[in-house]
Amino acid sequence: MRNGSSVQVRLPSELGFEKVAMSTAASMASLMGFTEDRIEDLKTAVAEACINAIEHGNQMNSGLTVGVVLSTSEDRLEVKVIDDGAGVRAAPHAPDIDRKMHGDEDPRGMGMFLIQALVDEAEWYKGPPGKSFVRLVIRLDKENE
Amino acid sequence: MRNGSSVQVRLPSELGFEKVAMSTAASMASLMGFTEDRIEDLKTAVAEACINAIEHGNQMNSGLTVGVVLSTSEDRLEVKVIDDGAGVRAAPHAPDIDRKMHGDEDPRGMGMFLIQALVDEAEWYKGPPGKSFVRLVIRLDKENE
Amino acid sequence: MQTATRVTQRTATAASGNTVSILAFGGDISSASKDAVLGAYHGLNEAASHVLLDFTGVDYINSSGIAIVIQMLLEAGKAGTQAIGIFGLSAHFQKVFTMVGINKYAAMHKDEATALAAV
Amino acid sequence: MQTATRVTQRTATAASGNTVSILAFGGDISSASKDAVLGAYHGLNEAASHVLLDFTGVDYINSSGIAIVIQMLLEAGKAGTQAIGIFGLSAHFQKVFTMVGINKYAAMHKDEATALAAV
Ligand SMILES: Nc1ncnc2c1ncn2[C@@H]1O[C@H](COP(=O)(O)OP(=O)(O)O)[C@@H](O)[C@H]1O
Ligand SMILES: Nc1ncnc2c1ncn2[C@@H]1O[C@H](COP(=O)(O)OP(=O)(O)O)[C@@H](O)[C@H]1O
Repeated sequence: MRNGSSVQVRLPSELGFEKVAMSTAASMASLMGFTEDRIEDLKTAVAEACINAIEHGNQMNSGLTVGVVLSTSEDRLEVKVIDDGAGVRAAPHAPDIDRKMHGDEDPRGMGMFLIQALVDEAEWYKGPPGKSFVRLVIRLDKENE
Repeated sequence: MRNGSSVQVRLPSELGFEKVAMSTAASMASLMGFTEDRIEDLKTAVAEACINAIEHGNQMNSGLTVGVVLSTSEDRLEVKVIDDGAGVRAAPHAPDIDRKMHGDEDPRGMGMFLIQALVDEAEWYKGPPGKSFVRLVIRLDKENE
Repeated sequence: MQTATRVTQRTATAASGNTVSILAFGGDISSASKDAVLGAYHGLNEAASHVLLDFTGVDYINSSGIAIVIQMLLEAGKAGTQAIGIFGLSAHFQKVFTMVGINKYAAMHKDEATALAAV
Repeated sequence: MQTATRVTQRTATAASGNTVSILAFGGDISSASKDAVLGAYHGLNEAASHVLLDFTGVDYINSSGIAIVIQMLLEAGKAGTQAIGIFGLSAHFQKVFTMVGINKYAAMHKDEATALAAV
């Protein structure tokens, strides 16, 4: 595989299509030699990023698409999930299960936390419209940690 | 799923990336409710179409990409595989195994035949550069034939 | 493009002799699953004091689906009388459920046999 | 991005008492597999009169890979002394191999036991 090869995907802003991005990402990661465990982590992170792009970024507007750019290099797979919204600046916060169980915290609000917990790098970028994205990285050398 | 939802993929002109297109197409077909058998047929057809686009259409030129556009409607999944070559006009011909076994026919040359044999519709379009493509269709109502 | 959630209900007898209500999920557990999942839970006999959630047949779960499971646990906690257990999650989703803390409020088991032995 | 082809060679005894050379493939069978596949075939003892190709461990086959299998069958046909059988293909690839006519020149079996019973 050439260093820097990249695959681009455009998805409709419709819930369910995150599963297409999961399959595409899993297939790239499998070709790169990632283990099944890491591929499962990546799939969940990519799904959550796409769901956020569809729901929050593009607000389910069927005229907008979600971009997914998967770039390989020798030791890492980078995935950018791009939407047309204003982006997020707030850092993900860990869910507080006790507060959720007492109704003091929305039962939702776990997506960004899971993304950050499951991949090696996760960064959210606020951009001009059509340029907000989250950038995820999984590294081959982190396989055995 | 909305009628007419479509997913677009761009692949590098590098052999092996046809597997990413296979996964993406399989995932779309699975969401649409196609059986495992039909999904296997589609995967092989999409792989052969991408290999031809990479090898013959784009001649492995790393500056060119292969486009894959997957469009859903109620009863069918259409896949276009687009390259930057001049396209093919010749119809696929069935391999003659006897001639192949006697060295009278190239052992290769089975891709277009398999594509046509495995999907419900296959058509090759010669276009201006960047606009040649093969268009494949699998139909849900053909499941039980 | 979201896939339907399937829920079937059955009962089983635990090693302890207790009767256990099992809600077996299938398909997707996502934001579209709220009515299916909570509806099935509300349909359980109120006397059911032991409930097991069977995820064996689930193809896909996302964080909105996990939020619905948390909401069910919250309701069970309010009722105060129900012990809820979980089984049939892949190793990956056992990890994810643990990351968000669900294991504090629902015992997680590998499979049905282990779950029934523990009730 | 192409995945390596793995080939291992072993021998087994058929129901008939004949010794059979088995070439077991793994990974991908694609245009990049020519040396691995034909090299392994050329490495077989020339006295091997029964050869089985085991595709059980193969993840991916495309038409260029199938062309390499045809080339092997062509060489075996020229030698004139070898019977080649195939097993371990998925139902889909059994269909594909039949579509291109390979079944005319190599018997196709479901698994190793069936193949060894037929030699
Ligand atoms: N791509 C995005 N564009 C705009 N806002 C976002 C995006 N992703 C997340 N957010 C914001 O961050 C919040 C937390 O997201 P998340 O942790 O995934 O939980 P949830 O989506 O369940 O609310 C969202 O409710 C939303 O306000
Ligand atoms: N996308 C394409 N662009 C240009 N030529 C093509 C394309 N696809 C197929 N061809 C031509 O048709 C021929 C037959 O293709 P195919 O049946 O797939 O067999 P193979 O690729 O093994 O030669 C190719 O050798 C090539 O000349």
